[in-house]
Amino acid sequence: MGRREKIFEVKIREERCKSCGLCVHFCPKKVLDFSERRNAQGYRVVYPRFPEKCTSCGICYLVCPDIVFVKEGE
Amino acid sequence: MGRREKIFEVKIREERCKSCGLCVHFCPKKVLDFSERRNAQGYRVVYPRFPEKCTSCGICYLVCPDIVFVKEGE
Amino acid sequence: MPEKFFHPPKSLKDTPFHYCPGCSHSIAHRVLCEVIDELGIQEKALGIASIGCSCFLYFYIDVDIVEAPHGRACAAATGAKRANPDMVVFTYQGDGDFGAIGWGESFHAALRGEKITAIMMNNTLYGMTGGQASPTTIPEQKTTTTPFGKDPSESGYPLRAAEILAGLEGVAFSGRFALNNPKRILETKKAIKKAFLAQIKGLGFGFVEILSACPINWKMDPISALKRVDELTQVFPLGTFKDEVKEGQP
Amino acid sequence: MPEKFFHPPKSLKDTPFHYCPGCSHSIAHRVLCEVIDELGIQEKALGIASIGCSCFLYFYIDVDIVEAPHGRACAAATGAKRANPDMVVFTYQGDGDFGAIGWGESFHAALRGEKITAIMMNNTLYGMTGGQASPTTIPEQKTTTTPFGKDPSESGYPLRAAEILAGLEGVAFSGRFALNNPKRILETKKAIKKAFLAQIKGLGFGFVEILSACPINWKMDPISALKRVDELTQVFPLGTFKDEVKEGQP
Amino acid sequence: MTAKKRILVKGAEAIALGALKADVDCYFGYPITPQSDIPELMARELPKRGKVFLQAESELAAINMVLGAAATGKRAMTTSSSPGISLMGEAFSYIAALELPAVVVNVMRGGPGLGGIEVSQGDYFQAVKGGGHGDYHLLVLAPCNAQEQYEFTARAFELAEKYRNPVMVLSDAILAQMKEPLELKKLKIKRYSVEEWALTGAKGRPSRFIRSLFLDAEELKEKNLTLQKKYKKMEKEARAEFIIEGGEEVIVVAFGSMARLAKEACEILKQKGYAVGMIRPITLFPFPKKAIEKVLEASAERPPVFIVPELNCGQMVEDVKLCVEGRAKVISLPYPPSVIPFPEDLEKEIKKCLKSSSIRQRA
Amino acid sequence: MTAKKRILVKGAEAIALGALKADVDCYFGYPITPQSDIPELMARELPKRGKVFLQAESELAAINMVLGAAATGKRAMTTSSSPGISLMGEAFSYIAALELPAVVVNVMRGGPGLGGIEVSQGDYFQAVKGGGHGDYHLLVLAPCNAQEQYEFTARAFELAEKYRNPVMVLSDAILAQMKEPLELKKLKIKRYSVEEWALTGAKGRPSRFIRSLFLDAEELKEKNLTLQKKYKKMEKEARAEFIIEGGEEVIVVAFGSMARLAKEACEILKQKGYAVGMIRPITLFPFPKKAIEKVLEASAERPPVFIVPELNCGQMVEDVKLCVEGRAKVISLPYPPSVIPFPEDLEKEIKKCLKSSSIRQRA
Amino acid sequence: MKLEVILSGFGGQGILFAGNLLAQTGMVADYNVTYLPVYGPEMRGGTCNCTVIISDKEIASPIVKKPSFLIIMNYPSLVKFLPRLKHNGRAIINSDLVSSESVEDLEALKKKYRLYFVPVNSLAESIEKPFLANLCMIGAFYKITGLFSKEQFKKALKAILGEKKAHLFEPNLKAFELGAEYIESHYSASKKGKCKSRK
Amino acid sequence: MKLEVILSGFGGQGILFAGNLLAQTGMVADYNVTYLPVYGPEMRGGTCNCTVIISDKEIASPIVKKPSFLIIMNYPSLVKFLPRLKHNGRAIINSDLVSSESVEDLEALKKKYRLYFVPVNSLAESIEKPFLANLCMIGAFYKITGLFSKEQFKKALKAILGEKKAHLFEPNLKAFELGAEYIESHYSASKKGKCKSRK
Ligand SMILES: Cc1ncc(C[n+]2csc(CCOP(=O)(O)OP(=O)(O)O)c2C)c(N)n1
Ligand SMILES: Cc1ncc(C[n+]2csc(CCOP(=O)(O)OP(=O)(O)O)c2C)c(N)n1
Ligand code: SF4
Ligand code: SF4
Ligand code: SF4
Ligand code: SF4
Ligand code: SF4
Ligand code: SF4
Ligand SMILES: [Mg+2]
Ligand SMILES: [Mg+2]
Repeated sequence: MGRREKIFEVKIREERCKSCGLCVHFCPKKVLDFSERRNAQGYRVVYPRFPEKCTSCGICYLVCPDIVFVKEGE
Repeated sequence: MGRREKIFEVKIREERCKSCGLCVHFCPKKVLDFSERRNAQGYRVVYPRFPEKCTSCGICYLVCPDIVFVKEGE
Repeated sequence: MPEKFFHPPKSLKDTPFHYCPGCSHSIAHRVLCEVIDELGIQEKALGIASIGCSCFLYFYIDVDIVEAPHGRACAAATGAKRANPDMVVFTYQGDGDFGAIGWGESFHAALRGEKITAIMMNNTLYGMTGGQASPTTIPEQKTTTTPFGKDPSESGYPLRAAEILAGLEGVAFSGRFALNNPKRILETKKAIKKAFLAQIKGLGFGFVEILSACPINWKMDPISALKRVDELTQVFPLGTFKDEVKEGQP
Repeated sequence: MPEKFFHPPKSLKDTPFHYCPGCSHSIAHRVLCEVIDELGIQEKALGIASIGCSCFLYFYIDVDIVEAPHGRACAAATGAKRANPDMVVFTYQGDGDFGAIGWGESFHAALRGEKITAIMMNNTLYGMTGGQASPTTIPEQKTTTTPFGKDPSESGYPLRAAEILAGLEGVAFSGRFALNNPKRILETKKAIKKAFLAQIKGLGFGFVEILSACPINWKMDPISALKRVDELTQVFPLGTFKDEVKEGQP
Repeated sequence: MTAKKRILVKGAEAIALGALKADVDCYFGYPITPQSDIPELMARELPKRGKVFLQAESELAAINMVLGAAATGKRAMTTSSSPGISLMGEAFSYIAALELPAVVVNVMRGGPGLGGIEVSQGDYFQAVKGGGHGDYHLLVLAPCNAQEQYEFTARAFELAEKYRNPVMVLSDAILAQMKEPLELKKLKIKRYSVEEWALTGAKGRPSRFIRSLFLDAEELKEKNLTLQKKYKKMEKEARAEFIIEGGEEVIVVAFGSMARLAKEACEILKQKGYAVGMIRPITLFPFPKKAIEKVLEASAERPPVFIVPELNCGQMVEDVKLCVEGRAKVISLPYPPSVIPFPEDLEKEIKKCLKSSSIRQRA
Repeated sequence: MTAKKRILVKGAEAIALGALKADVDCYFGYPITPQSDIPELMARELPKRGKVFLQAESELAAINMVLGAAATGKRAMTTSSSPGISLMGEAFSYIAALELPAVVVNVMRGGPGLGGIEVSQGDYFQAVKGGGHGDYHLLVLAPCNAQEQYEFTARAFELAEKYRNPVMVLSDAILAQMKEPLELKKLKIKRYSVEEWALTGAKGRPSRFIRSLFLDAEELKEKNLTLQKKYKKMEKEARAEFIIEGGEEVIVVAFGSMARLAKEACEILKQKGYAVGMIRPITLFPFPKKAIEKVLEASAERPPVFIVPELNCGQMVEDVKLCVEGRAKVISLPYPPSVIPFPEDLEKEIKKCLKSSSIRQRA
Repeated sequence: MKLEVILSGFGGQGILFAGNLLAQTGMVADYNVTYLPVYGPEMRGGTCNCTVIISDKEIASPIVKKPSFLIIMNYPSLVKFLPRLKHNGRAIINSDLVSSESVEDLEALKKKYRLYFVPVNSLAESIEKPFLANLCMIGAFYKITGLFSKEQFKKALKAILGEKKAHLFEPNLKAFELGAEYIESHYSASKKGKCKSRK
Repeated sequence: MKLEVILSGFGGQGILFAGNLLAQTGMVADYNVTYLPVYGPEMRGGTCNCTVIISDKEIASPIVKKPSFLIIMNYPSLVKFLPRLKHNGRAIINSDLVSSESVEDLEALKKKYRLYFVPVNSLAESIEKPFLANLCMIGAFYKITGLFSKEQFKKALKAILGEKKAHLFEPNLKAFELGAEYIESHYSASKKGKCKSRK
């Protein structure tokens, strides 16, 4: 699973997600999907369904209105 | 003088004249000039200095801001 | 049609004008009234007087007239026209009234394509209040509030209302004219007529900008003021910028 | 320069946005902050918040910010910038704020060539107050105040702010952009940067109009809203209409 | 209770329906919470009736559109909320000076500045003392429920024509956003002839004009005297609701939303044995002086304490004091926007006032 | 009289010079008679000093430019006359709510509407009760000659900074158009630090913001309470000129131009043996209640008649009545714009009041 | 008779619709009513409540400090409003989100108030209309208070749905009935209080 | 000492300039002064007047009902203001436009007032500066009132002309002197009233 961790290194700040679906829509690799989990605001949050496919292209970060995807430190 | 009267049939409403000189400036025949007479407002009024030259072209009427030149009746 | 020289228009009252010697306002009034007569609209016209040297419009023009607050003539005209589609509603405004404080209302009336006619007398300054700069004041022009001459890099370039409005779909007629020689007076009259026809035919907003001499605040004699109008055309080119009005009477 | 993905800009506070799911405001905020960071102007920037959905600008953007009355952001920005030529002053406004009630102030700031940057988020309606029509509402669009669809012959054609302002000498940068796909987000960012450089280099007014999705008032899901933005480009073509900013850093 | 034909509507909608009932010819307005329901309803209904709905580019434009339409004798109105109303001050002054009939609704929200969108009565001064320049007055009506918002708005058109003066209906966020049953009563709204003055085109009569510019000092003075005479005449429109039986020790004076809270507080006080009455001004300008005078006359020996609760920092209390002229104690009970007191809290405050006022009170 | 260095200036110019003396950073304005001398002087002088003069496209723009400049801690001002001031109501409310210092001059002219350009005091209510929405106040200064116009305008900047509140100098057409000698006194105008709040860029400190929007009802209430506390504190700035020796039977209360006419009328009355005094409010908000209180206290037994002549239809008289609270007779002497009474006429009117008031008067 | 009802829950739970419907029904039943929403400029989620007053006298204040009836759709609402309930007041609580176990001091509360736990989410889901939990609440309210008749409710519902949403009438009614039935079968309220509905 | 002067004439006769100059001179002579123009928005001709008050005490009202001094440049002004002149008041009248014959009841008036007829237009034209008739009036005023010294007048004139119009100083002074001389030679005022000029 080392590979998976390496590939999907981005933190998903679930509490900020609003289920708008833009990241799901734009991810070129279709990595992302909605989970069944709801955050405090009641939104079904996004999760990396196929993390191994992620190329770290950054598009999810680019299109997400709510700055859910972040890398810390670095 | 019959001719003169015929040629310059226009009434000059002196009390409205403001000595702006536009008619004098634009009259193609140089018919008009300022008289020494002043009206109630103190303006030196215009008069037909060479009435015989007038062609009734209407330009004085056209350019006069104060509607000094009029024909009555007609 | 032949011009009726020496016969002042019926819709012009016989009251002497309060304007300064050589001021273009009075010529514009006459020409406007000639158009009102020719179109036979005196009995269904409503004029909106604005705040500026021409605020006494109602003393001269023999149609129903109401005064609007400074800059709001086009809004008032909009209200009146919407409420009375059969009336012919026009505004008569200065460059300051139409283009400075009233630009929002003027522009939006044009943008909405209000069926009204607006006449803007552009003397490149605020005449009534004693010659302050307006948005149409040209570079280097001295006014009481640009005592060192207008610096465009500080105060901007002059507002070209006729060109800007011509770019709007709602506008059916827009152009800039002048009154500083006989030919131009006749052209201005034609333009005003078209701007009214734009309304009468329901085509949209009709706009006529008129370069207007203000000898007193330009501190010039009237003849020099006429010449300055010629110079102004460098900055404010004359012409019809939009004309969707078909020729012929309504 | 390479985009710093996954690293939110320094000048963006970490506060969760109050905007609706899929609203473009928040993307615009981030992009704006990226520019602020890249230009290194966080410490001398002053933002003017306007009245609209983005009125809480100060909760998100980590620079000094003051709120202006509805429509008056460009006037407030003018005052602030004139008083402090070394500060970098920008406004962030909606289409209603900038183009309806504030058009007079917005336009005149541009006409004077104020050295400020204005961002207008065009969602073709009044978002904050619940979806009424604005001057940018397009023909046939249904809003709460155009319940039968906007009839342009009644209510006029949409205001094309970016094109009109591009025509003014005082404007150094003007263009229309969108945020509905990754490429456009990057283009928008570049445009905002130029609009700031226009100010920083003292060239004049910098203006960026952004087509902005309002899923909630468009009554669409966020993805459909992105598609509607594409359709909007028919009425509001994207592009840079004026660019006097030389390439390169300040 | 007899079954009446009632509909459940927001107060804001009741305002719009009232205007429709009065056959309003044109509506010009600009969105602002909490009154946007009014233009929204108008946008749906007016076009159906061949009448004019136009969303203006601003409140400034809207009120001047009203000015233009009113000058032609049409029934024109605009509605807004506090900040939007502030933009209309100049035009109010003009419309009053031009003596045009016009109806304006202010659905007050919390101020100052952008403030908030919840209830407030913070624009009392602006409405009755004048947000614009010069000596002019709006006739100001203060409804306190959906029915009155409906009826007063309709009536406003009649009054506006009667006096050729702008009339303001002063509502607030609670009154406009609350739903209540509304009986769509038939209202007799008189139409005054506008023929004498309206600008409808100079057909079959000389042309006329309407202006407010009088450079001649004497003329301007005359204009002002004419207006003042009219405001004097308006005094007969003064109205108040009067919940007084005689012998009250406390009179609560409150209008609009606050009057409703106060009414309930008074009920509680009465149940507790306090002799408390209430005056609810219905017209704010003209202020119902006589209502207060009546109380004072009836109780010359033992005048009651007047308590004036308001959803602001104390504004109407000045008009109450101007009526009372020191003949009784007047206590201001200000509730700055936007936290509203519950009737129980109000009741307690009133009791507190009584104690601290060291004037008579029952055991 | 010792020879002083004096210049002969219009009051309007004195206002401009006062602002320059206070080192005003920026002037934003729009022409309107009778105050255009102010922007015209500013246009000549400010650029020389490296300061900002900008003619705005409207009064609405001007006052919001002031808002923007003031938010950065700069000394900013605008000036206008009645109709132009009416357009600023919304922004006044915002500036007060944002707690920004700003100076506004209103050179009042005849209203309502376009009215005339001659003298008037018709904007008293607008100035002190609020042309804008919500509970806010301007601090209002009422000069009565060139010297005071100069000094008060300069002082206005200090007060604006002290209270972080807009300050209005209420002048009028006579005061602004009249020429009088002006001594260009050195004035100590304190500069209050703006560091705590001004938006100068977040350098070396966290970023900050200034807002008036408080959707949370509690927050908005707090904001209002803060403001009210400030207005309370301002009361110590209340000032009045006091021409009273004791034992007066008549006290004339007048401000601005009218105060000058009244002063002369009082002189005539005194010469005729009437015991007449005068109070000239110098601050209109806060209103100098204590001045009136002092008179009432000193004459509790035989209170004087208060006569309030104004160049309007009766506005300040309400504030006088609110102070007097029925303890003495208060008579309004309204002079609707724009016909000014000569001092002799005023004197006669005052005498007439005394007779009709059927209160004591000397033989 | 005067009933002050506060309805409270998450945004999206149909609180405002339910309040509206309650007021409408009250009006149809010839009462005086007021309906006051707590509204915001934000078009977004969050908590949400409204006050409905139903009375046979004129209603002065549309706000109440101490309501006599609560309709509680989630836990935060319970925490916020239960302390304000009048002595002997009644509350219907959404037991799907607020289990009776999660309520502190339940026994003490039961002495002061009459509490009705109704699993409105489950009821609504049972007819595959999860968004109609609010209607189950109204049904329960109907059964508990007997303030209006079912006919009156139907009339009100029809009016509120209007033509556009007329197709939702049946499901709404069904949910209403489920709520009513739940009270019928789990509480004896209906037996105590006679139906005092008016024409 | 308090002198209330009204100056009146046609627009273009330099009334406002003269009033200004008078006020300036009064100030230079260390009096309190006020100068109040009647102004209009029209930039055009018509009649014109202003009020100047010169006093050694504080000046309260800048307007006067009954002036103590008149400077009358044309006939309409005479008609308008002479009736308002104080008993024993003085007036200088432009005899070029208002001949003493044209004044009704001259003898009666002469009993009430001191009238000075000065042909200021002719005087000014005599030095080919017809537009300086107003300065002749000031010269006459100086001689009649002795309120200020010639030096003080010069100082004031210099201040008012400023740098831009400094070249007009000499002609102005000349006209002033002509006016003064006319009084000197035609009226004995200067002998009666001593020059009470102040530094
Ligand atoms: C609200 C308001 N602001 C300012 C004025 C003063 N004012 C009167 S006319 C005018 C400008 C007139 O200029 P313009 O419109 O160009 O007309 P012009 O006199 O040059 O013909 C101004 C600023 C006013 N009356 N009202
Ligand atoms: C003077 C005034 N008028 C109206 C409003 C109400 N109002 C608040 S925001 C807004 C419009 C917002 O639309 P827009 O500027 O397009 O921004 P958006 O919300 O769409 O982002 C309006 C009309 C107000 N606050 N002040
Ligand atoms: S980084 Fe690119 S590939 Fe990876 S999840 Fe985001 S959008 Fe998809
Ligand atoms: S784009 Fe952001 S907010 Fe939208 S679904 Fe993806 S993670 Fe959530
Ligand atoms: S009619 Fe023609 S020729 Fe005759 S005076 Fe006039 S302009 Fe001259
Ligand atoms: S154009 Fe008219 S006003 Fe001018 S000088 Fe000639 S006649 Fe007189
Ligand atoms: S000031 Fe200028 S515009 Fe006004 S009347 Fe005189 S010349 Fe005409
Ligand atoms: S209403 Fe529209 S613009 Fe406003 S936050 Fe929601 S989606 Fe964004
Ligand atoms: Mg002009
Ligand atoms: Mg928008």
